[in-house]
Amino acid sequence: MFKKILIANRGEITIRVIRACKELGVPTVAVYSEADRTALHVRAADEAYCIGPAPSRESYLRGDRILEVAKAAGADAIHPGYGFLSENAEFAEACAAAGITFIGPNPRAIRVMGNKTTSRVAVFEMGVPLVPGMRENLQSEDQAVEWARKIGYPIMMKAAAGGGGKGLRMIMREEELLPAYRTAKSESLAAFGDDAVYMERYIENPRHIEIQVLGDRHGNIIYCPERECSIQRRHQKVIEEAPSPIVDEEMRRAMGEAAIRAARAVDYDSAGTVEFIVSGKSREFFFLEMNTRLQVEHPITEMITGIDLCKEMIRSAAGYVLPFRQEDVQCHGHALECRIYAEDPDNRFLPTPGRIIGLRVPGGPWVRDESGMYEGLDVPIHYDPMLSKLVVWGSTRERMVTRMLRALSEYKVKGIKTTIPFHARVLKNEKFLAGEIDTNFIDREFQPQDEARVKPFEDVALVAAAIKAYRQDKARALAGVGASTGGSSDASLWKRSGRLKRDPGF
Amino acid sequence: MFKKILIANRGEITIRVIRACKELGVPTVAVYSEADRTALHVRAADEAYCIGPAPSRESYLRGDRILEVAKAAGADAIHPGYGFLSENAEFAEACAAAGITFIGPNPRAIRVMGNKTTSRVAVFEMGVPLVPGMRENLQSEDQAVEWARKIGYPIMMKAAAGGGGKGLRMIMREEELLPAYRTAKSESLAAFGDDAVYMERYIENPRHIEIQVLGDRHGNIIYCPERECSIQRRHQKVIEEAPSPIVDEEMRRAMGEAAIRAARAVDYDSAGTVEFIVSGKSREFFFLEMNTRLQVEHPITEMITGIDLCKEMIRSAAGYVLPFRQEDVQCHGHALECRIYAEDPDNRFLPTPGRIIGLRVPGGPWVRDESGMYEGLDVPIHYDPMLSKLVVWGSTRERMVTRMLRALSEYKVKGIKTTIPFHARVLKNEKFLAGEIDTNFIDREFQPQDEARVKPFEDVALVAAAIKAYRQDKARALAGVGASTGGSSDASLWKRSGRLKRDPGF
Amino acid sequence: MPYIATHQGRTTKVKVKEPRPGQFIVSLGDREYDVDFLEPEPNLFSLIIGGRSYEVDVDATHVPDTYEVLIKGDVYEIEMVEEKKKKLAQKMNKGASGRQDLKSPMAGNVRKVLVEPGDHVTQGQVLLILEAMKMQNEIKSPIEGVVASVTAREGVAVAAGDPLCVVEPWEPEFPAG
Amino acid sequence: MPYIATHQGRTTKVKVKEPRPGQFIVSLGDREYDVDFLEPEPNLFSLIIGGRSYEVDVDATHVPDTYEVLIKGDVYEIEMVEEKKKKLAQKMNKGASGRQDLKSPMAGNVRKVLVEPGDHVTQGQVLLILEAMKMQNEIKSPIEGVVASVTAREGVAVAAGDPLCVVEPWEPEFPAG
Repeated sequence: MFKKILIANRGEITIRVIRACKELGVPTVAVYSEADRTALHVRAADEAYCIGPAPSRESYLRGDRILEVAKAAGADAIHPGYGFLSENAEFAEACAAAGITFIGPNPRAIRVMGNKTTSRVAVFEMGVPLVPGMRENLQSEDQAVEWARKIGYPIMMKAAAGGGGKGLRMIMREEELLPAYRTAKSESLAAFGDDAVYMERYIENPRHIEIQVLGDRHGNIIYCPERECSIQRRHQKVIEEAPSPIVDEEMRRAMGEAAIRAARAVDYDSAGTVEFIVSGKSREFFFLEMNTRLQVEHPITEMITGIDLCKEMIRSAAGYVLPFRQEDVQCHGHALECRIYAEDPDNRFLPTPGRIIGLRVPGGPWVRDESGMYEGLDVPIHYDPMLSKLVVWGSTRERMVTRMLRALSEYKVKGIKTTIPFHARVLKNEKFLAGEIDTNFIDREFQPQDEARVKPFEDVALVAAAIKAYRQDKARALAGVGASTGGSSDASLWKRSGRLKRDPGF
Repeated sequence: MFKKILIANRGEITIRVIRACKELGVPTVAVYSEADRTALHVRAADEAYCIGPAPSRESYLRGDRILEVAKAAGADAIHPGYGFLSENAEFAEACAAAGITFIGPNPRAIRVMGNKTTSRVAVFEMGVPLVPGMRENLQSEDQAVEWARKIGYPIMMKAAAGGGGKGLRMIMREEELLPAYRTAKSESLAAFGDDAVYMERYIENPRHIEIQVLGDRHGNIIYCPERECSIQRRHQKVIEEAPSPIVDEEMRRAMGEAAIRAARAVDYDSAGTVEFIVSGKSREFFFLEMNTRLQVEHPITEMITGIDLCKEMIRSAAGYVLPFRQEDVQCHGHALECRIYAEDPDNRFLPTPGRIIGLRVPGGPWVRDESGMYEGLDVPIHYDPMLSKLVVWGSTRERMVTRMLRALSEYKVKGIKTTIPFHARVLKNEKFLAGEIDTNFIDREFQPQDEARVKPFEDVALVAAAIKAYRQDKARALAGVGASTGGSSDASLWKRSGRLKRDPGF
Repeated sequence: MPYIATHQGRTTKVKVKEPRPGQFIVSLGDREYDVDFLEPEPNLFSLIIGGRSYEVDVDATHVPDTYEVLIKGDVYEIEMVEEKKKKLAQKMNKGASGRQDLKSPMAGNVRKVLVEPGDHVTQGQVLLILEAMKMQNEIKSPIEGVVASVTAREGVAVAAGDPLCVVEPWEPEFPAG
Repeated sequence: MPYIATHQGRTTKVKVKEPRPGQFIVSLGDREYDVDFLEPEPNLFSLIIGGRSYEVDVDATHVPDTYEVLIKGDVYEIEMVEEKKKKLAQKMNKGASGRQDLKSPMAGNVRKVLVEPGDHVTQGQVLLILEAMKMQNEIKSPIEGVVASVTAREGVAVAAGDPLCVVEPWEPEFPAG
């Protein structure tokens, strides 16, 4: 095992990695920008070094500085987390050159999968399905007919110059093809001064479903049951669950084996994720991309398999052989993750940096909080607004959902607005409960609902605000003699009045 | 399902039950003594009623008042938690008489198992092994030889008048029997003026291992993999784990089937636990007693089986059939529970009631906090000193232990001393790691170690205290202009000095 | 002393009495509530109203007389002003007319300042752009008028509640008869 | 100003300097530490000493000049007194001799009071019994002497640090030559 691991990241993922290292008995080194001296990861690690000013490009993206810190501190491995340098092949190579293990896949895997074209070529050769479509523009009507048959219906006709829905034509069957071709061309000419168009399969009710893979340095690689991440806002994942409501054993095996083929295409030797777009209608799946890192939503896979992905990723980088085989990987129950963002769901999801003045975290059975928050933290304006991930497990999907609702109701973040109440509303949505979701779910179901919403406890809120105001005014009147200092004084007030209490109903 | 459930308890178990009810969508009613108006369960429940002064006998043991509250609030079921009224057959009957469901077994089961003699008779008839021994006194040397053969060696000869080790004689083989008999008699005569003695099997390295059972109102009953609770202080369980390091598949089945027979003896129809004493030497097990309630340590069984015992207990009381069969019950990985008490491990485990002025709870993968604590809570002096239970799961026993150590290191309770650091020392003990434990483990291994202990970060502690004192004095000198108000001011101080920071090593 | 509460645009007349320490009687319009009150930690209320128990977080905001109330995951922003004070305020400023002191809705960096003192601006016109967490947010003028002053400076960070700029209402030469 | 630190009976001479805000130099006897200091929330310190990072909880206790320091699960009770003050104190009271003000080590109920003013007590003699959480705890006299006063009353609750009783040292008529 490594002597010391540096985590080149910030926020909750850094805490996650530090915890794994603690459990493995490996000392940790944190790095932080000047804006993050107060961050939790600085305190959680055994060592901490400042690597520069707030902007990422001057700190968390400064591979050179991070390597220098690693050498100075005597770290023999670097975990990049996600984002920042996690999918930077040059950095992975620089680590190798410096004799420091990069905890991630081989640089070639990062490079090939990091490029849309090369990754598609690589996996296509291994027989992984891509969204059927043309790679060039249509030349003639005959060619249109011919290609349409190859691609299969429904088909989306797109303007090469593209954009803004202009020149887009949906084609359900062959009769519609040529008329659509002509309108698309003229529209596109009118809109972009260019009549070039091409065709691609249209994916109905597109769902985002991905497969976690885990490889070691000895050629072993396994896949885990899928994660569904169709609940997105602005193409940003918001809620993820595992397994997917629409995937059965057979489809799971098919997707898993496709993912393994994709991974084998680049001799994948770490934790990674193969993302697919799936038609909610036909349940066909097509390769989107492969993420060559540990992903934000990895915990839900951990909860249903019992595999500690973060720990296994570190162990395999250290040269250990995977401690289990494909047939050992089980799928037990259901897991759900809600990403808690510093955004105001009642105000166009505006970011809400600021100081967390109060924090109470949910607990109890099968509830897992992955957080970078603490009471007193000033959420900096410079970085991603994700504060924490709330993860639950349940023996059934229904129990998973009711448990998450319970946990969300216990999660109190004070001082800044968060997306906690928004998650609760999504989880109560009929269609979500029925598993009828796709990547447009939130835009379709929510923006309107949010505005209109009636909040259930208005009177209680008014009562509370009234008492607060009354006590403050009274305190001022009393020239601030303690009446508003909360806790103790009220407790004692109450004690005095304890025996006078109204009898509750008997 | 029930319309509304009243929880006739306080502390963490009440929170546990309220969470289960929330997830089941059932409203909850809390009751509280005048000392508990500030308690967490009062806020966690949908309704709360005061049932009397602080002493339990005037509040939590007042079944009559609790029933009145239940009726007034329209609750159709009462969950007793553990302790208080949970094993009170009269209360269970009173509930039935009032048309309110008692969430627990039938009153007869409570009554029979609540009595040492009747419970032993009942389970013995069902062929559940008891500690072999005489139920009367020895009359003659021939009888001694005869009985000794029945009981089997090693044997403990005990004075009937008993107590304080006097007249106790251990007998390893038959040659030692008669001499021991004579000495025991004369010693006992000398000590108690009565030479009556009797014999019982001596249990070597006694271990406390128990089986969780779960029954419904339709005659179905299943058992779960065992829990080992040998780590005790003053006969009070401190650390529990599941499964036990010394129990294999065969022994598990044998104990499980014995537990089922014991339960069947009283038509058991709820969640309950059959406790056994097990010889660490011979691995024979003998019935101790059956607890007819949900037990403190139930979460570790939940973690390895995925069964929500608390929820299933409520569902079966509501008449639902168990949703799984014996063959569906799995044993996946290892779980550990540390009971956090308000006791000072460095000062003879003196109780430490008082105000919790700071609280930070561990999180991350497979860590579960079952707590009645919150920041600001005044821990009352009137009740049990258990504050919370920290529970972890791991795929192996070693990972379970390292995870618990990690979680303990994150658990910060300020204002009162707790047993958190003590747990960490137990978990680092060689013998514990080897699974070589018995009910005398703590007395044997720990009291001495505790005194002698050197704390590893004394210099850091001194530095911190020095800076604290320095800043306080400075603040006083400055006539208290904010310098000691912590958080904000220091953060800004730091920001100003940010760019001056010492470069960390490059 | 009576209060006027404002939530989501609706106002309610509020009265508060404290007959015994920890026991309150609060009336909202014609609805009256008996409240068993406790503040176990600062700004965290435990309220028991007719047996119903509520955990309520109540925090003062940077806007005077305005409170942020958190109940079961929902946030209520409530203004609670003494009646007389409110009446006064209403006289001086009828809704979104009169002098507009624009304050920052959040902490962030001033990305762009699009107006300067003296500029004539229409209602809804973008005055400046704030940036936080890689998101840009437009600050618009609530009224037609003239920019009186601009406090915000490009590239400079602001905290929630910091003043950004002031817009004076537009008075045409000849008041519309 | 120099301090005298006392931990588990051992004393250390301590000096503190703050050359720059948030940057401390602390010397313990002849050991010197450069400390990067931050207090992200009151009484929670984040210390970085030569690259090593420590999360430290430091709270003042009810005993003056005494702090409870929590590091990685262990609690350190440290007395930190200004040197001159300490010297003074030492003159006045040599260890467990002289007048003994016995204070309650914890919150609880006074179960039994076994002595009254004027009683002669031997060292280690039980003076009273405190009860908390169903456990009884004996309070013993640290010296031989005479009970000067008893503040504790049977059945009455006490908080940690409350005075219980006072024992004056025993002076025999004829001082042992």
